[in-house]
Amino acid sequence: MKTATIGTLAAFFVINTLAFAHHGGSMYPDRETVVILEGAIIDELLYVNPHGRLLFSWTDDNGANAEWEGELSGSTELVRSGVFSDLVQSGDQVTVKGWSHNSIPRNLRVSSIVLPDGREVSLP
Amino acid sequence: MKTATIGTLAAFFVINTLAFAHHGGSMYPDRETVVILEGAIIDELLYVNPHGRLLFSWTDDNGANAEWEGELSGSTELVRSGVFSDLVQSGDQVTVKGWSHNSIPRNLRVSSIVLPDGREVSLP
Amino acid sequence: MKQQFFNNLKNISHSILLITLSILTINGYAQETSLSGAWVMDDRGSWTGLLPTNSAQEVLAAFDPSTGDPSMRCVAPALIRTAESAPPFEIIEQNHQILIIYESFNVVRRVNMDGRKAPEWLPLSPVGYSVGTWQGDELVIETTHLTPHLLNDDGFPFDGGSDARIIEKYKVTGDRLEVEFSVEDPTNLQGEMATRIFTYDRLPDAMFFHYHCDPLDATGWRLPTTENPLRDLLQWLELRPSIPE
Amino acid sequence: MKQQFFNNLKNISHSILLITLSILTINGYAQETSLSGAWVMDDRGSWTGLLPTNSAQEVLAAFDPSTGDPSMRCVAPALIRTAESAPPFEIIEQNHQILIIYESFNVVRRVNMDGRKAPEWLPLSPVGYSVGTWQGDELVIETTHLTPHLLNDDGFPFDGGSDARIIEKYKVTGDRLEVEFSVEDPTNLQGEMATRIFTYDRLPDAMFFHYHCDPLDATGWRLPTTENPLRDLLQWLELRPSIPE
Repeated sequence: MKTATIGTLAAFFVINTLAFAHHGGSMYPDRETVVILEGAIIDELLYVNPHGRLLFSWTDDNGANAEWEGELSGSTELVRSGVFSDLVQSGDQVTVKGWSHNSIPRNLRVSSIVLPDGREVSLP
Repeated sequence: MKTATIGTLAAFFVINTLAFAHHGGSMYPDRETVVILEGAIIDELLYVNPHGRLLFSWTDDNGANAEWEGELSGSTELVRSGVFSDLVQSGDQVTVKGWSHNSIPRNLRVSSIVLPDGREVSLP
Repeated sequence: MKQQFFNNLKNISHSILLITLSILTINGYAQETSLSGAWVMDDRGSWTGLLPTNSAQEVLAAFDPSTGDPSMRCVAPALIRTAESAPPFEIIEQNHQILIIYESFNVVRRVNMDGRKAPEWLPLSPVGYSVGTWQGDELVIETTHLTPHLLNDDGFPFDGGSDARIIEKYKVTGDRLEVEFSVEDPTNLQGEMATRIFTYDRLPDAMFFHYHCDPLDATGWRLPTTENPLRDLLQWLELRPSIPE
Repeated sequence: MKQQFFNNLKNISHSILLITLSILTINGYAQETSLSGAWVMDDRGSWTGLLPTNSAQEVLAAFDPSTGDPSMRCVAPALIRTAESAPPFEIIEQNHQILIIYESFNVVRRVNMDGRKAPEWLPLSPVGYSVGTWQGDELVIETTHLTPHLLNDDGFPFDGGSDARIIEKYKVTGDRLEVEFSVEDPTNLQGEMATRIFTYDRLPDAMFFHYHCDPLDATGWRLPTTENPLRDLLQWLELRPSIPE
């Protein structure tokens, strides 16, 4: 159930290159490799500037659970994209997709979230 | 030489009531009683917003030396009043005038400084 | 050919515009009744009706400016405390909006003049959502969608949200601007509203500065100085985002 | 009598103004060539000539965004990194100045169009002092009096002060705005200048938001995570103003 998948979706990322609201993404240089975390459990969505932040936990196939952190665009950019602070609630089980930080482990630049109802929301 | 004088200069303060750049002065409620510290030695002028800050030491008549802190208007208001960051240098001997903080000891809202050359500069 | 036509039209209309502007500024008439331009505090006035409810009284009693006043760490205070500040502000009138740009904390307000209402999803903010209407030569601004904030330096709380709103009335007489703020907040105010009137002077040839404020060197933003500084330090650090291992 | 005269004059001139505006907006002509309005990033382009000197190379190697990037603690970044941000900005043309208002970090820039030079005493700031001139239909802005700041997220340093300046060229074609930034900084740039071109799209009916940023909850502003967190904590606290006893 809980599978970390690495995919290459180059065409998709061309479209999303401009989504980085604040810093140009130099801390998340590899945008061709997407990390997919199924069965992530939401802890908190910090809906703030200059960057939002998604805190969640994820258990790997060996049963090891750890806290993860996802970086999002700032709240003004989220608002403009129709993503509001009620996007997720604590305890929600979701799939988080994103790109790895170049030095901090378990830190992603989140590109989309698959909500409990199956809808996938692209994040700016 | 080093005398702390308490003066009442009500007329002067009417003119200067609007000088509080940021907060209305509720932490320095008694503006009729001015504290005058002669022979203060400048440590540092922090020329910043929302409030500047003057750090200096002062020795009382009993020879006891202590660090004092003066609150100023923010740097944008100081600029507008023609008071620049080179107003004083570390080591300058000056007279500091101001109003006492309502709870923090050795903390003044600075109203003016008498510079080493004898000029008195009113602070906004 | 079409391009030529529009170029001609542009030149002609530019001439008309120049004539129009010349007429409007004869004897300074346009400026004398206009909100447009730079203004600086003349008189801060004082509050009328700022009577706290019991719950507001509790908030006031517990208020500590070094931790409870966001402006101490360079976060813009909300409407009235910004309007109260000493640095000048500028008003720019456009057809669809009136901009009010305060030097203090670089606060930019956009007052909607085209009747556009706040969208349902609009998040609350320290400047809220403002709609302006002219009542004679008086500009009336209603602001809603405000975040909870402070009405004065003593920490008088404003509730924000849907039940609380602030009405402003702007009136120019010559080089004097009077602004009346009326606050409606059933949670914190005993009476129906609290009001305060500021007057400003016109500031010709004003020069505005960027309001640089860095929380690292902002004065006043400190740990509360109590008897247990270590506990306070830890408490303060808890307010900051945690550091992932 | 005199008042009546001016009222009439006002009415007449208002009518002329309305006609003028109607003519100007025929076929959207005025809008097509005007900088005025809201703009949003289309293409960020990339740097040309951003070659560090030896001293700049050392600064780059030591750069840590969690402590070295002021925007992480809600302090507005300077010109180019603000222009690079995703939120839109608004340009308002007046006779004496052109305002550029970025939603990002509420940055307000005033470009002097009346030839007024920076006074000698003007302190440096992250937006500096800007003077604009029209060269044909291109607006050229020269900015000096800038504080030292970062040119990109990797920490490329800009020296500020008297020897460093930034030139911008704004050109509108239909609903597209091209802005070329040229940076002169002998301390940090190997060559004569570095350039970057951004393009923006016109954003009709733009809605702007207040950029609320509180260093207490800003993400990314953290202690550097090294092997000695206690030392880092103390080092970090040293950056803050001291607490008087």
